Amino acid sequence: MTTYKIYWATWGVLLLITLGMIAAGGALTGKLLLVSLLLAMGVKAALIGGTFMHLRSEQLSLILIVTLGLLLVGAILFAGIAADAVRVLRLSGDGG
Amino acid sequence: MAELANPVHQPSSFLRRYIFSQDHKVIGIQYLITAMFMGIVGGLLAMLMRIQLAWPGQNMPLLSKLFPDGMAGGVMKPEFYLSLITMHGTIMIFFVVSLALVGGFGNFLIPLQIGARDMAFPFLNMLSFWTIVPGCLIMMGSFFVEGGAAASGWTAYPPLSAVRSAVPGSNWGQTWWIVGMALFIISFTMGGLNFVTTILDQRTKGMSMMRMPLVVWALFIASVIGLLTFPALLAAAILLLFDRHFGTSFYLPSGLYFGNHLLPNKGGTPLLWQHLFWFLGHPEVYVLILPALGITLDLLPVFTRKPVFGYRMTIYCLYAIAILSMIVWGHHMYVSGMSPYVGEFFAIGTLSITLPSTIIGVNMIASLWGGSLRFPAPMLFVIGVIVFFGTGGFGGLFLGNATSDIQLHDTYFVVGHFHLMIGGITLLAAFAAVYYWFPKMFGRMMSDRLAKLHFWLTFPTFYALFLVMHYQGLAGMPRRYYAFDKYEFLSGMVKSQVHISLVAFVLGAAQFIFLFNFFWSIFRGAKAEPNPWNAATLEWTTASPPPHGNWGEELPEVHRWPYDYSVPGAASDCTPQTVPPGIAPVAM
Amino acid sequence: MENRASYRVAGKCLAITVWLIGLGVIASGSRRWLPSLASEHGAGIDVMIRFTMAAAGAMILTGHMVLGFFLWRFGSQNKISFRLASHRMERAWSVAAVLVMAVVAEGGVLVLGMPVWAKVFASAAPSSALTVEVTTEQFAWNVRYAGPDGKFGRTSPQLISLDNPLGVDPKDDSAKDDIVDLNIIHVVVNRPVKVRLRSKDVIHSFFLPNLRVKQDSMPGMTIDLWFVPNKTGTFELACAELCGFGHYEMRGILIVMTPEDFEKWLLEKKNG
Amino acid sequence: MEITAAAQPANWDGGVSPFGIGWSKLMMWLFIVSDGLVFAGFLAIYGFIRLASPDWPDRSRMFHLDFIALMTFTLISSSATMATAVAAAREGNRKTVLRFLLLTVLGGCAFLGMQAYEWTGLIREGAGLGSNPWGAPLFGACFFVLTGFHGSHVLSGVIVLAMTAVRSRMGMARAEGVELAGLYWHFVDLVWVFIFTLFYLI
Repeated sequence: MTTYKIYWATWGVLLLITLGMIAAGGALTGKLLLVSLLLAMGVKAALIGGTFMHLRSEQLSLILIVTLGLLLVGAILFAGIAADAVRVLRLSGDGG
Repeated sequence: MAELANPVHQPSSFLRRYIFSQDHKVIGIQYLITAMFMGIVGGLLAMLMRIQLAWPGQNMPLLSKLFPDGMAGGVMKPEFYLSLITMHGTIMIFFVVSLALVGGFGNFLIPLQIGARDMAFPFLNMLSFWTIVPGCLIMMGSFFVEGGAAASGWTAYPPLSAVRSAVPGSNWGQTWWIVGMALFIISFTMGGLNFVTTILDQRTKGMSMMRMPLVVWALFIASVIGLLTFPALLAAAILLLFDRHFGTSFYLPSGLYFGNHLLPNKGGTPLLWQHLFWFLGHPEVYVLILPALGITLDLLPVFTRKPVFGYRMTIYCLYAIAILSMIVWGHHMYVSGMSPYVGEFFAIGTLSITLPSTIIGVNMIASLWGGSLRFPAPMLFVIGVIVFFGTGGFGGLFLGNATSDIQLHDTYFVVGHFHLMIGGITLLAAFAAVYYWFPKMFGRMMSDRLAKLHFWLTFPTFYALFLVMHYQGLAGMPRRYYAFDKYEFLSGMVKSQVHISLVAFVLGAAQFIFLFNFFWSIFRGAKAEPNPWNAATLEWTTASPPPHGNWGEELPEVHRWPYDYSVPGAASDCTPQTVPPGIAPVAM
Repeated sequence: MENRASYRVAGKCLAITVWLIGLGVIASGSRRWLPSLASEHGAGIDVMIRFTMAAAGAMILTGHMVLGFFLWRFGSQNKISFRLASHRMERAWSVAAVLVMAVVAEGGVLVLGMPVWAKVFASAAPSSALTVEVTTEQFAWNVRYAGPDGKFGRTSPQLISLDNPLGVDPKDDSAKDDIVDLNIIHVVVNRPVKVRLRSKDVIHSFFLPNLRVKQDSMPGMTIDLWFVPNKTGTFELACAELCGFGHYEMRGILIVMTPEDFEKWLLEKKNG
Repeated sequence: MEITAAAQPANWDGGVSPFGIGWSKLMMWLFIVSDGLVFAGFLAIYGFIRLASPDWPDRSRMFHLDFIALMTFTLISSSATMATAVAAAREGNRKTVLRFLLLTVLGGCAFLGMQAYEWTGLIREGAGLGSNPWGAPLFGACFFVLTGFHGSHVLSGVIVLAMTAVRSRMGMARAEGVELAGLYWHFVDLVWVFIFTLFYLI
């Protein structure tokens, strides 16, 4: 069972973070809540990707392909359309 | 780590050898022939459109028999014309050019040019072909659905595509269109996965990345772009399907009034679809044009007997185009209500993509400098590609720049520009590739005389036809119009529609010369030896057509880059990649 | 494969064709294709298009001349006269090409394009503008003027009916003096026009070729655009975004009048 | 999404494969990037709709978050059992592999059950694809599309894991097959981390 300890340790940390995120929902508000939740989400994603999926023990080029491929393209897509979402809201209805 | 690979056993039954074959060469040829068939379908749709545009009100009794509901009473109905536009665009972009270049030559060439026995996952590769075939059937079948084929353009902007009563084609035809597109995306993803994994993982000994031919580089970058951007359209198409059938309103705002009743939808906006569609749309056109540029740059050294100009620069430009192509999609939406500040960002981004494209253009022309040029059929078409790139490319300057796009958006200028680029360059490069690799595919040569006739009937007509469209666009002629007799400001340009249609019929007829030449030469063409063009890349070191495992017992070992032509001190003016450095100095 | 004579002829034919294409593009490109100009900001757009035509024409011409020369000169060589460019030369040629294109393309955008784009799209209409609300529907342009009180009546989609195409709320008092018209827009010469573009069903596009104006009307949004017509006369209004089977016949008219005629027309319309 | 582990032997003899892993694992990672980007597309759409709608219901009041936490807990635990199964497969003791594979399948089914329970609860409250009683018109559509597509991936993951379990029971599954199924399952859990945070909490 010793070799599996790393997975169950990660499992424990993930649960703590999840409970922390829900608790944060009540305690913090506004921008601080948003940032802390995003950070916690990033840590959980890194944990799952790193230890469970053994991404940590892969070559750097593969890590870059996976992380950049997913995060960068998703971020570009959202950044490109976010400005228009606000504009649609502002100009909806009789607006102008 | 890899024991000497014994050649995979040859499947015996006819079914597994030709129909459900897992051999990348057979799959490549299957893709190519499917692309040719769909090319005929797409071309006929274009001919119908040209007939309508040249003689709008004319009564065509013959055609009304062929299309009873679309052309009832001999005169084409506007909604049938819109179905023709939509399906001509969709079929040509996704089911002809993508199939011929990425599917056909990608499958046939990649393992042969990097020294692999087959694709990494042959079963998935076969599955990708057999996913596209139902896609083609569904696209063609959508003409016979109630209301006709989809009629909201190949861009399928909602609410025209989302509201079932907006145009007859959006009743059922649009759903079939979405299903056909979803099948295409799944097939392209399966193919793309195979290409990228094979290129990264299955190269033979000595074939480093910087020794790969430019065709393989272009297909690699095109597959990467496709893998990264197609999912956005898959998500958007699924939501369009939900909007059309399950009552959601992702793209439908409140207050839509159709056929004098108010739709209950609330909350969405069509701008969301435009963003997601064009996030794929623009990279998709690079997925189509990069393999064509790769083929051109790979064929130039063979017919000039000298290395390509700027091998490294071209590879850096392919990377630059791949990255830039994902941040420029907004130039399709300058006047669509998108925020003008975002428009400025996209204008600057779009015109920065002209820089790597210019470098590739200069490399193509400079590769001719000082060479000893020969002009068999493939070289004619390669020169055609350079001319199209040299003219069509500059259309992008007008449309990428937001200010001039105000006047030229959605006019025939756009139609002329993209036909020269992803229509012309891909078509000529595909013809060059077929004439060049036909001996490797079937072991016979295609007739050079027919090829010359085909070239001199295709190149000038295609060029003249779509150059005139640029001027129609400058005159303000809007796109996707069923007829032009309603506007005075266009009265001067109506005559040009007739000229264009006549030229288009010549162009259409010329393609049957190619088809005859292709199928006739499979059985009757002159026997070809393994290396008819005396080229240096790996596929010419094996028999033609290559055996099942591409090479016999021993995989070739690569010692030099693919363009060692006229190496000083070498015996012949072409030194294949497998020649060890001892015999002729490796000039890299 | 080695019939040298036919290659020499093919090389020369190709070279001539390429030269002819180059000259043909320049000759046909230099004619006047753009519709006659009738708006202030249109001049900026025309300058941008003409600059790009000239620059692209120059590059197309040089490209084709060089390509034709290479085909002519090296078509008949049976031994190569130049083999491998050094990396330095490759980089030099690439940098040269990039510099020329950067000046033409990016330079054109930043120097000529952006000021016009900022004025047309990114700036609000001047207060002296005549406000016209254009609501597009499948295959017609509903035009509405605010009338003397200067305010548009409230509209709601529920009230849309055959005789009330815009769904104007009758109880709203500022709606009483609104003037509604179909497919014809009356504006005053040299006075800014602010168009409030809306759509009832699908995406259309408000396209005035002579005034270099084009803006898609997005259902669910009210998009403002403004321009200054500087020539009197009637100009055609076309739809430039696929909107259904009537897309090709959605013709409207923009009548640019002198201020007096406009006042006369307004009076006639109000009590006519 | 049937992953055949017994694929063609890697005939790479060009020295070390660039990423030091076999082609099947490389292809699995590329598939994960491509499938992940479909979810990135959905989340970008969800973000667009959030920004474009004037108000957005307060999820902590309408969802009982402890139940959602239990769902997340189940999925993370099944991810941990999956990782153990993969490690056991690499060591070769088939009994542990089988036991943890079945535990993972159980976790997946439990997650799907809870998801179905939550869906029926919301549908009974009147939420549907076209409308929902909490204000923002597209809230229901976003919820059902996001969780529906994630659910479909969990279902396909459970099917793949069940087949891998059967194959390892019959001694046919190689360590690489279990590892690929594990990669897919962890990917499904990774997507849930994003959906859980972006949809339920922010």
